[in-house]
Amino acid sequence: MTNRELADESHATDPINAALTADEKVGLFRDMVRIRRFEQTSLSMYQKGKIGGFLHLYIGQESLAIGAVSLMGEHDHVITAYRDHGHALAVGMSMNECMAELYGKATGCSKGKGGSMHYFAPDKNFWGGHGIVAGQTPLGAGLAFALKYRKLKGAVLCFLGDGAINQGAFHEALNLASLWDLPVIYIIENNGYSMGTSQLRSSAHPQGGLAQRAEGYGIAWDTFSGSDVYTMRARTWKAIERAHEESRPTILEVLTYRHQGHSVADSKHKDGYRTKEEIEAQKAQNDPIVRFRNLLMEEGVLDEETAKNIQAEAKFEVDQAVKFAEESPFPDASAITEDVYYEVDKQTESGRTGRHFFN
Amino acid sequence: MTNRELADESHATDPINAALTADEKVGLFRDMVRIRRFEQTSLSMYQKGKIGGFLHLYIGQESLAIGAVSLMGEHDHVITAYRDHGHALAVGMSMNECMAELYGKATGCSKGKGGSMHYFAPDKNFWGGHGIVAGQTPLGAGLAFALKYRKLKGAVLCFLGDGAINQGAFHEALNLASLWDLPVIYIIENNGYSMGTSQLRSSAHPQGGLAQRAEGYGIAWDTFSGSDVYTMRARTWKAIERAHEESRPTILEVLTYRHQGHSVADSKHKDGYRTKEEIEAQKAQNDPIVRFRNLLMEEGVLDEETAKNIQAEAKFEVDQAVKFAEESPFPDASAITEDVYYEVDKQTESGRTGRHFFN
Amino acid sequence: MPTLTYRQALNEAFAEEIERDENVFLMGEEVAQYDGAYKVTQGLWKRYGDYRVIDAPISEAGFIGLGIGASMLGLRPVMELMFWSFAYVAFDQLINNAGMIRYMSGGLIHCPIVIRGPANGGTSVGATHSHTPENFIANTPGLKVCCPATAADAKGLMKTAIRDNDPVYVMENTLLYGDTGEVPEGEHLVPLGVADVKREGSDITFVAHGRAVITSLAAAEQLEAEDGTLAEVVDLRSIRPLDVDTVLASVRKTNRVVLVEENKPFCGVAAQLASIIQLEAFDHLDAPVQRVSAIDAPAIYSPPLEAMQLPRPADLVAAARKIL
Amino acid sequence: MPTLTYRQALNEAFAEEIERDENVFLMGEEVAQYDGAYKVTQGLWKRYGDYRVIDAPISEAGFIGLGIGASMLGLRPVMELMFWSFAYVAFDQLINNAGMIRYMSGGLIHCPIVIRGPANGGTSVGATHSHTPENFIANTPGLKVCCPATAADAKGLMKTAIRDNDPVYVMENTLLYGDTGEVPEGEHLVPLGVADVKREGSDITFVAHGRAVITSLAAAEQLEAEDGTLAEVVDLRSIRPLDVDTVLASVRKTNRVVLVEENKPFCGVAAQLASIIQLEAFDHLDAPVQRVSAIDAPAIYSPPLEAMQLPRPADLVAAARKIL
Ligand SMILES: Cc1ncc(C[n+]2csc(CCOP(=O)(O)OP(=O)(O)O)c2C)c(N)n1
Ligand SMILES: Cc1ncc(C[n+]2csc(CCOP(=O)(O)OP(=O)(O)O)c2C)c(N)n1
Ligand SMILES: [Mg+2]
Ligand SMILES: [Mg+2]
Repeated sequence: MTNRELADESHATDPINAALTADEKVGLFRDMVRIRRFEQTSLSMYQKGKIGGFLHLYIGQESLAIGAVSLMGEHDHVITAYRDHGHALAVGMSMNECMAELYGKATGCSKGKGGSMHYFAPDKNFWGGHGIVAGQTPLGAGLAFALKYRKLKGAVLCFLGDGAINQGAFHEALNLASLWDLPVIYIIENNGYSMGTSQLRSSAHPQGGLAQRAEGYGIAWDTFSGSDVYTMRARTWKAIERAHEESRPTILEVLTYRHQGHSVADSKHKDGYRTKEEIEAQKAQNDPIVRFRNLLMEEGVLDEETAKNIQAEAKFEVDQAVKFAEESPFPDASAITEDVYYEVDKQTESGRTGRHFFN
Repeated sequence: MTNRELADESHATDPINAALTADEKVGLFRDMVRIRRFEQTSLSMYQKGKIGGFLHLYIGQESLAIGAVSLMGEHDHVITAYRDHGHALAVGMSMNECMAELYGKATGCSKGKGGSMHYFAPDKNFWGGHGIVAGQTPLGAGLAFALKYRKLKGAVLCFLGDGAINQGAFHEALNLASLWDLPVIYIIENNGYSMGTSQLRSSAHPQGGLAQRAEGYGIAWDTFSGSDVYTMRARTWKAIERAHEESRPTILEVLTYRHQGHSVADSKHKDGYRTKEEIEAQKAQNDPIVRFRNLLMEEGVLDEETAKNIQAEAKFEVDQAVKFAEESPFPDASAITEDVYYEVDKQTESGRTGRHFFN
Repeated sequence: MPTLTYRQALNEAFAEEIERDENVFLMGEEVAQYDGAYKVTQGLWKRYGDYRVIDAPISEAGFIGLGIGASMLGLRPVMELMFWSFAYVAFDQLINNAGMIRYMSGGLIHCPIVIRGPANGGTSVGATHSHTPENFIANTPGLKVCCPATAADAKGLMKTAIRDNDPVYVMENTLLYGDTGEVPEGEHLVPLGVADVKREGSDITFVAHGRAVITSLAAAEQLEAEDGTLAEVVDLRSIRPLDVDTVLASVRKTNRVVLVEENKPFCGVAAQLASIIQLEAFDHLDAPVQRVSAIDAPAIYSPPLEAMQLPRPADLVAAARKIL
Repeated sequence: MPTLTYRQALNEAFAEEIERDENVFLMGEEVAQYDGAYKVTQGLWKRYGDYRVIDAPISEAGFIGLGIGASMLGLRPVMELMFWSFAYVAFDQLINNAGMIRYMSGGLIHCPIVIRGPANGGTSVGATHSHTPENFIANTPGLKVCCPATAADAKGLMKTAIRDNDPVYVMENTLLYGDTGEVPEGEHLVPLGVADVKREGSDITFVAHGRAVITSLAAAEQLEAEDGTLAEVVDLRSIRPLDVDTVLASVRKTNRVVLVEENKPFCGVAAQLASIIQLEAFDHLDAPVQRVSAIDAPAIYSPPLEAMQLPRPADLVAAARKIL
């Protein structure tokens, strides 16, 4: 686990949260529950052999995607790594297309071509879903560059893991973001581990933590525990304002925890590289859903019954998604060579000229 | 040019310099003069068409290589980029082999296979000479790793340019060096420009300068002007002691200036990306040879005549080197496929098994 | 037709496309204030300013990735690698991001980016600076790659590449930048996937791309002068997409072929061509397909030896005579 | 002979070489405390400790470069890439440093390093995780590359690679890790550059490497069962150095050849083999050299489709029947 425990101050009354209607607050809760449910069902479908490859679950980290994405406006964009189901649902992708993608069906968000790690929804300003650690970080800077080039007031939320900060591409992107005043926000989801390696064994960093590396590039930074949605929203909003008003980048290190293994195949995540006690303690203290549920009940905007219904609705929604995925067809064999080249797919003059495929 | 002018304090009386005998001091002067001469002659031979490819001259930066290398002991190693003639001569490579290499002759230090950017002398703990910007920085960490693995008390001096700090490989090497306590010293030779790009346009950095990025990795750092050999030695020695005694890395940013263009073909270096005034001012105030010459004269360890002789000897030595290079043969055509595979060169069982070359 | 250098032809292509489409911008190390390490972008920064012509720090993975990200939002970046050899520090971005994102998104995204720069040996810059990775790129479905040999093709292919909606990697040659050639006036576009018969002949075919085309033309002259042999020279121009028909048509006519490239032999483009030709024109071959590639070692520095390491007209003539 | 999994065979190779030579150490992401992402290094950290088995952060360019630097001083690093696909973030180190330093130093330096890990598709991990760059490596003089298909070859080639004084890149396969096979007891070394005839036959030759060898053996069984055709299966094992003689001997015997690989077709290893075979056994070919490669697109995720994308026995049988 990380070497720092950050006591969190409540941000419930910060303007950005005070402005939330009761419905909106319940909506945030619902969205987290939907992610949790989706992930739990994905897990069991994986165990039933319905899903191939990797499955990196977001359980325990829901407040980060939901909190950050809930702040996005028309010209704000988001991009992340392979642990992308939470972000996908947060931007409004349907459980159907997401579950069908896991099944490798033609009705999946990527037509079954990308799988769990590669969800995309450009129409919702969501740019994936990237499998190569930190490979998305220069892309995030590029999206921000495009906003600036187009003279649009927007921000790019580029998520990455705590283990991703040691990739060269991230370092290069940081220098460019600062040098060129790009409105990009790097959100390090620090769940304490990169696979089986604790953050302590992977990253040398200053006292202030991973985000403090920002100072090496003259970039603003902040570090906080993200299990409270209000906190996530309030602290991320500051960075978005900086991006919108000053076109300056920010690095946020957000402490969180993944309840499951790194991917589904991770025998050592219980009493291997981390103790059962640690896992239990984290679940008990930092479960973002439990915490927000309790907060909303204290606030009186959520009651047992509504909470139950939300759970039931989420369960129903994901069961429908499974049904949809089950009943959807696999892509035709011909699909293998589609979506390789834009010009070929569109059968333009360019796409019809010369040999593009070599079997 | 850089955004910082560092007033330099004299380090003449620091133990590491006080310990120098008069002869040793004159020796340091001689070594700088030899580099300057070698470079000046290389330039004219290049202009005569004797030399191909790139030629990155070290004129103006002599005190950095000489100061640092003069501190090296049995288990200390050095590696640098393509601007490597100064380091090569500093470790004791002969002008003959270096000049012959520029000529592409079989008698060159790399048999004419590497050229100006690729000098090597493993027997003198010099590991090159590397053409890809920052590509040598993980290698430097690796040499340090090997020292530690072998339980030897040594340090690796890994030189790089101010423009090289924005390469991902350097960032990755820094994290590894700190995480694993490697005795490597990264010496940023900040001559203010990466080709035609001023350091201000290439690197976002903290107030303290480029070396301060070290804090992001919990690495010690120092920044100083390197035109005075005493300063270069004193400040570098601190880092070597840290490496030897604590097996900890250091980043040094050393301000310097290249009198010539980036490479020989650099039309814009005068009144293009830098002004004639700037160049003249730098030559007047910060020429390491002039400065040390004056210092040694004040100290009374050097007189006009000795200085003249040293110049004359250096000129004679390099003229001999040119003669040697001129008279040396080019490699045979058969040399093209030699030194590709160790096992083939040595005609071992492995080298005689299967086809290794495919023309 | 006006005569331009290969360098000027590229420069015109950039200027015309910058003016035609506001989404087009140039980025790379020293491309702006320095006018380009090889002066290919000369004057463009002065003319179009910081907004359209941008100097980048030495961070290829960073700025190439940035360009790919910008292209996803519809910009049309034209990114310079000072040398294609430096692609290796940005290789993941070049292959996995530009090359795979369209596919992995099921076609939701495309990357209209051009990545360009010189890829050649022959200038004594040593092994690390002399890579010619057109074969690596062409191995990667999702990417396109072309290697112009003349000023006209350089301009025409570059303009086409910039307008293409897929990633197109253009490999130029520092040894050709100064070569002059006639370039059609006005709008001049050369399609990808169309080879060009640079010399007609009936006895044997040279297939080449990039500077090897120039070498092939010289060899063809020598063969005609010395042996009266009429060699045809097919310039592939574009490697992927590939104009297989033009290659096969020439082979069916001459029944003899020598494949020429400056890359190393193992899995070079000529290997792929040999496998296609022997498969699709098996009965038209009077002799095995011959190959002339760089001598199979890292690029040597020593200028006279490097000249031997790369295919010379004499090497092509010798290879041709073997099967004539 | 004891029967081991491919995974255990590799594990034994590491243990034996670590004990044999104090300069040998293992490094990579999760290779130590986690026992390896695919458990190939299981138990080695427990047995040999932090000094010989080292976990690295996710910094391939950094730690691969570090290993190369260490090898210059005489250590013998055995570096794991969790997937060879991640080589692309370390590509410059892999090609320019490990591959060129010996040459550029005129032979003063050599890099006795092994870089290893799985390189394969077929496990639904998507396009970015399914690369098979043996052709890129083999294109690079200065580097060696091998692709074991069986447990015995995995152990024998790995031990040889570790003892070799040049950089040897070993490409394994996650789909083979669990396969079992007999492995000779005691010191077992398989030389680089020696192909292995995994099945004798007189009618047609399959040439393959890695998992495609297993596919070829299945196809050969089917051909014999259904058509009574006797197919020979040549396992290249090592790509560079390459055992051209064994390939040609088989072709001269059967006069028909199908080249099989799981890589994409353009400039795959089979392209190079086709060019060599048609050149050196032209008159022995009764039909064009056939190729079966992965369907030419990025690796698709959808499990049933990915199974179609990679060569299946039926595809090989069909290719063979075309020329029988
Ligand atoms: C360049 C690269 N190296 C290694 C991997 C394999 N890998 C995938 S995820 C992962 C751990 C990343 O951990 P972190 O960044 O903390 O993100 P988390 O999984 O905790 O969300 C590794 C090593 C990869 N995908 N890409
Ligand atoms: C990866 C890479 N990108 C670009 C280049 C081309 N290049 C060679 S030197 C240089 C400038 C480097 O400047 P700096 O690091 O300050 O060193 P200096 O030349 O000033 O000594 C550039 C851009 C290269 N060799 N490698
Ligand atoms: Mg993590
Ligand atoms: Mg500099």
